[in-house]
Amino acid sequence: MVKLEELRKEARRLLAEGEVRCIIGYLRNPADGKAVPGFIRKPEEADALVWDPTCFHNLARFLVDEKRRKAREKNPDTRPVGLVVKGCDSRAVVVLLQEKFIERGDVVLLGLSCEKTGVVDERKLAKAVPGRALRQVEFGGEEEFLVTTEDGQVRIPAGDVLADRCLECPANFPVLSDWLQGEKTKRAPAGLFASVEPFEARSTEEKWDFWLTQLRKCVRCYACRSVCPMCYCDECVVDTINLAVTPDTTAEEKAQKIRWVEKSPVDSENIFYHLVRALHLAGRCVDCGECERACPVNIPLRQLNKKMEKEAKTLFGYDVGFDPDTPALISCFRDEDPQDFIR
Amino acid sequence: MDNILPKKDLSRWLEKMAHAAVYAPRLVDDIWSYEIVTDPGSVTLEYPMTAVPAKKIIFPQREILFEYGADGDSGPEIKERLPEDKPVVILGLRPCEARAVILTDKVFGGELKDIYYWRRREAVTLVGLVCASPPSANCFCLSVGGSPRSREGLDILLTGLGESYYVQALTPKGEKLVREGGALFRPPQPGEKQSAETIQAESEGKLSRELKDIEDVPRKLKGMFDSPFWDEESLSCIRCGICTYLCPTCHCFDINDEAVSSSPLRGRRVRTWDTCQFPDFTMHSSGHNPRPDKASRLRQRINHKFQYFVETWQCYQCTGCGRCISLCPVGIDIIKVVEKVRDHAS
Amino acid sequence: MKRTGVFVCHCGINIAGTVDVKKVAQELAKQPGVAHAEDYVYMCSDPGQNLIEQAIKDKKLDNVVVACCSPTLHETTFRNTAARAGLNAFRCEIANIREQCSWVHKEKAKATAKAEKLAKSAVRRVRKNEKLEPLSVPVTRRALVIGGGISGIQASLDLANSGFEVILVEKSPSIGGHMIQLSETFPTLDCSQCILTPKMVEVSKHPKVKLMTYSEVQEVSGYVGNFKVKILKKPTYVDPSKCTLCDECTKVCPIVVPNEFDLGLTGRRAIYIPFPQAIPASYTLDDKNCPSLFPIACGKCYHVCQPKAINYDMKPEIIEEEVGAIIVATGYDLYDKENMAEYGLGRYPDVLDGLQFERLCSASGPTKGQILRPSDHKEPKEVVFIQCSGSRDPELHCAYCSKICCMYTAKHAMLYKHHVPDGQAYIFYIDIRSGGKNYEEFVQRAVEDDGVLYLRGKVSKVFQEGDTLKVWGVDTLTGKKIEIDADMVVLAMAMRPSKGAEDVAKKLKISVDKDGFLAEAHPKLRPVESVTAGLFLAGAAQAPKDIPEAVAQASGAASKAIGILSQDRLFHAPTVAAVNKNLCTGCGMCVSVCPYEAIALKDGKVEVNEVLCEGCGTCQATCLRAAIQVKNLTQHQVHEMILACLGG
Amino acid sequence: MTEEFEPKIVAFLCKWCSSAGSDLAGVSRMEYPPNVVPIQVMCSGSISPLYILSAFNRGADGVLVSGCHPGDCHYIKGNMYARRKLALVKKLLEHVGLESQRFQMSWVSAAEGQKYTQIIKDLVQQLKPLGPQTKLRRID
Repeated sequence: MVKLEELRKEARRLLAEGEVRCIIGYLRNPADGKAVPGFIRKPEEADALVWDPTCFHNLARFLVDEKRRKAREKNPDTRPVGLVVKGCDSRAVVVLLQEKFIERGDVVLLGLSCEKTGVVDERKLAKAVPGRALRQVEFGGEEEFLVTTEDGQVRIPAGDVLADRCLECPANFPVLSDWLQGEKTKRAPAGLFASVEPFEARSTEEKWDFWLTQLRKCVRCYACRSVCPMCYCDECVVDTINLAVTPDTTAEEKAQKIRWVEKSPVDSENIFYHLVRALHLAGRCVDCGECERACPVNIPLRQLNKKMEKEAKTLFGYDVGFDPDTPALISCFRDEDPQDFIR
Repeated sequence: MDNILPKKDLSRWLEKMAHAAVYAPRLVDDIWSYEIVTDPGSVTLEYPMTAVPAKKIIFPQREILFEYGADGDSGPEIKERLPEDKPVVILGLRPCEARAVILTDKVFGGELKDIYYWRRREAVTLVGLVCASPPSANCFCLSVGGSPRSREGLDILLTGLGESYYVQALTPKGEKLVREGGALFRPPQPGEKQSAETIQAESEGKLSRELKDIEDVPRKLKGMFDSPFWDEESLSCIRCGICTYLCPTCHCFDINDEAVSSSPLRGRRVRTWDTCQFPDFTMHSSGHNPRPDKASRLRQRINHKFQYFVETWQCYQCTGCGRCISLCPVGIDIIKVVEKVRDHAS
Repeated sequence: MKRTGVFVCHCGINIAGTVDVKKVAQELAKQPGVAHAEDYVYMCSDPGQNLIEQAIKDKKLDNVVVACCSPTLHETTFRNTAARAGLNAFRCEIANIREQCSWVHKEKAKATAKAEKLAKSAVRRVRKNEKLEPLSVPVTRRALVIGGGISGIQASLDLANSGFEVILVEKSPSIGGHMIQLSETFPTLDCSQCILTPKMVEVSKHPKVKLMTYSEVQEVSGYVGNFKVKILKKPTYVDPSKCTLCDECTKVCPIVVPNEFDLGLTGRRAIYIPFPQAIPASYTLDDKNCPSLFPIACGKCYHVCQPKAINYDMKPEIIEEEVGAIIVATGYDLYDKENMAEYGLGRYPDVLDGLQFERLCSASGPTKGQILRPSDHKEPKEVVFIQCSGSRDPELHCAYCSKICCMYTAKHAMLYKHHVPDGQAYIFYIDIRSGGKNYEEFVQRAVEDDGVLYLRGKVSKVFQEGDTLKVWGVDTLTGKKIEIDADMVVLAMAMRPSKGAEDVAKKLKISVDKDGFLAEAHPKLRPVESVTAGLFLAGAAQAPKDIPEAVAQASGAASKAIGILSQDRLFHAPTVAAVNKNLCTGCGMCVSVCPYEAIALKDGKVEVNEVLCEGCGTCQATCLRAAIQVKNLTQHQVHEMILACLGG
Repeated sequence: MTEEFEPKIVAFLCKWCSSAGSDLAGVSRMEYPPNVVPIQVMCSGSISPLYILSAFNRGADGVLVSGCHPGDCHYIKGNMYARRKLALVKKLLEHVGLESQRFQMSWVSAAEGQKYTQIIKDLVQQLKPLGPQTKLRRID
């Protein structure tokens, strides 16, 4: 069982002793009782830290901002940041290390184990307590959540409201951390790719109809990209103009900018965007599920990323986000890589 | 002249609108949105806030302004593509969204009328629905000059009374639409008018959120342009476009040429939504970006809604629908931000 | 917009026959940025090239596209043409409308449409081409030759005689290779050693040649003109400067092991000279077999050695050298005898392979040139020679023809008859391949003058019965089953790349073909070059060949190497990868995919070593941010080409 | 009488093996349908997944990528990286419901003009019944 007080104590210590510049953790949003990312700098603020099943945000995302801040400021505070990580978040950190985007010393990882549960899916939760304003959600011990709404408290089996990605989670405790709370208890997942396999069984046309209706909804708010710790490029291939430009960028370099995809949210362009994103995340996506959660129009984006994760595993025996020293999926190969699809 | 429409006859009324494209709320896998009615029987007005506001109908996310092309030796030709002026009806619109239309009218109106916008605008009839209970936990229309029963911008206002709707035609457009319903409508009994008024009155008491005493905010904001406040408030912002794309009052757009082929030269000029929350919104080709970070972008969003717009149009550019709050992936809450501005020691 | 000129070649009727070249030119003329388009019967002809030059000048063209044959043929031609007219050579691109269009299609309309797309695609690419100047690097004017057989020796001599320093590395204690083991050589029957030893002496005494025997190449880095080589010098435990060749040591050495030089027909001591004419003429103490180098001390040789030339503590040395070019002449080995069980090789003492038979025939051999059976030293009266032992047998053995076996088997039979006039020589063959000067005549002599009996067919099995070897085979001409009671059987074993050649190939990053022979850059036009610049191939390492061919290829390789070494500076294609530092995040994925270690991380960004980069573009496809791009074939250009191909 | 559908195919050929193989097909005057427009790149390893998506986005009915056989790569191992990257592309395209025949990959050596010819013939034959590729295609 994770002891929140321990986390607060460690956070307080780190800040008090100036070991970290700030702590990125979870605070409670009084308006809806859910957790929100919080940045604390003073030891006394540590008491506001929370840990509950609504801590679904992958805070590793903010390491990207942290790096940008250091690059921007004249003489930046280079102390590490304290980062509260779940299993999936810690794997995101591993990938960032693997890609040398950050250095191990840039971050102090405060690991929390999801133990036998995980985080909730807001939409499932809303259905479980229909029409009632949420006050708070807590871990209710063994595979149960304690949900408090405007009219009282109910116990809900975790399985009913757990986020899909938690149901398929291969590591429900941090694989990398400087400090760890909670037991490293492994909850046997429903099957690592339980959400992908049934879909694969569909016919080509069924698949297509599904994705057409789904991706047609996309408004290209790019929340999926913005919330993703792996989407740290200053300039995305689907951006239509140069963003990574400095005064000394040559006209030639600017002229090299390709408009692979138009800004128009029409079928072909939406699909192009999401396909490119899936490919760029192949071997990098740790399935923290944030893209799917953030999507305002419920596009099942995990279905794409999880498929790539599955292929990486089954075709190339590649596991994402466990070892910072392995080469990236597409920058290595095995002689026995399958080639039955090649004539 | 007010009327009563039995709920069971809603579909028949819709059938009579065959000449128009009718949009009504529909649930498409877990998401409510305004879609063209294909099956009148299935239409229900019992719905919460849609994710995408109705602005997408009058101000589509993408529209072709004109097509260009040149065949062989003849010089380039340009073909204007104005929206067809087929009548459009939006059914069950939330009063806050109708107010948003009024605000957008100001922007696309004035001495420089945007013909594309106005073509659609004039063709549309807005049939509103009183929010007897708030469609979202984050509704705060009352705090920004609106109301769950506001008639502003509406052609018809519907109030749900158990088995029927209390129908108030507010404009000639609205009256016309009611006339088309003909015998489906009947005059209300005194009791019905009574209860409609009660429902409308009570609707204002049900909002769970409010944003009080903000009269001074525009002035405050003026003084806070360079405040570190914005860095603090934007720390958790991930610079996505949800808050603005899904805001019924945000109206910024980008214009691009989409080349279809370079020989023969063929392409189109399109207008798409754009948002001040994207880094490319203010990016200069020199590499200079006047709004380089998310702090300046959050500031822009708040300033535009609570300072600039007020200075130009004497009203907030926010109708309190609460979408930006409910849908923000990191829980940034415009109410709290503005309250902090209000309470900011200047 | 840049002004592009398009030149459509008829290639006589080769292109014009199926492609409406006039229409292509007219269509292209309409393209944005195309300032000039014309067609001509032979663009590669002088008038054709003049017309391009003229147009470049008159129409002030910035770019040129020539729609003609494959770029592999005339790209250089037309780039030079452009350069003569004052354009940067890289402002010229080729559209291949012959090999990839006119020659493979029949319908004129469709072929023409495709040709237009190909030309448009080239136009849109060339428009984005950068002006590039070849990269130049200084040259280390020395060469490394790997392998001290006849090919290596010849190559070394040619290089040295042209005034270039050569390092000749041989893995065994003496140079000479397989040729020194041979008795007499076809078709002249002159003594192999007699013609080779002078060359061995010459190369070893040559002031420009640094001979390193009993040494192996351990590591090669760098690039054409500037290779860095690490050579492992194995310890011989004998100091040649002190050794007087008195041979006392071998007399006392208690260890006897099979003699490699006689292919096990004789034995040698643990301390030995490979063969009398070995060069260097110096003893080697083979540490695999000498007990003194193990705990159990023997020390006999040490004590008997007056000049104290023996030093058990000699250690392996690593010698580093810098060279500008490398010639690989690692030679061949015979097909492993284990693979020839059906013919009893290795099982029956009197079943020999070709090289063993050479030793038997050789005056310096175990029998001093008498042909006697290893088993009982009787003179064999019936000898069966089996050609294609392991060659031309895709099912069980090697698919290819080892090329020299027909000739040396004829020679073997002939030599046998000369030694044993009353003996009978049978040769089983699939067919006789005797292409080469005086080769066919040589085979005829074997048949007519020496009465060698040629039997067309394959031998199914060979087995011992008493002291005779039963050879069962079929004469496919008569269809009769043949049984021969032979005293000796000689197998013309297939030629394989020498053991360790593959290892050398890996170290040099040169590819090998499916049989393990070193791959030449082009089977016809670049037979002595490897695909990697500065690395050349000579001798049987590249494919089975006989002495004259090996020598010829060695000289060819040498002259190619000289072509490099005789320059002050080398030029390297400038179409290499370039990094956009604004986009690079330093993830290092490109670093790990680069086959040439040409990319390195430096303070959070990558940098390209342009001289190492071969421009393959694997980095370009790996980078998630398009931060690294190959010049003149950027993603932007490919994107343009895609649009052109799809008529966009 | 409607004209038979002629698929538009883009083929990315590596310079050293597949493009040379295609040249050989030409030199040997083998015949194949003109539906394929080749783009010569240095190495199959340089082919970005974006190229394939972009080709479909711009209206290709089929895309072929062809490189050197494993072990024969002029750049030692570029084709091995290509094999891995493009396997992912293929799986993804199939996952979203693009007909698997539309994206194909092959190993064609400089000596395999015959094989190249056959591949093109088969590709065109397989694509004809599928009709135009409209799924990923940009609307005009």
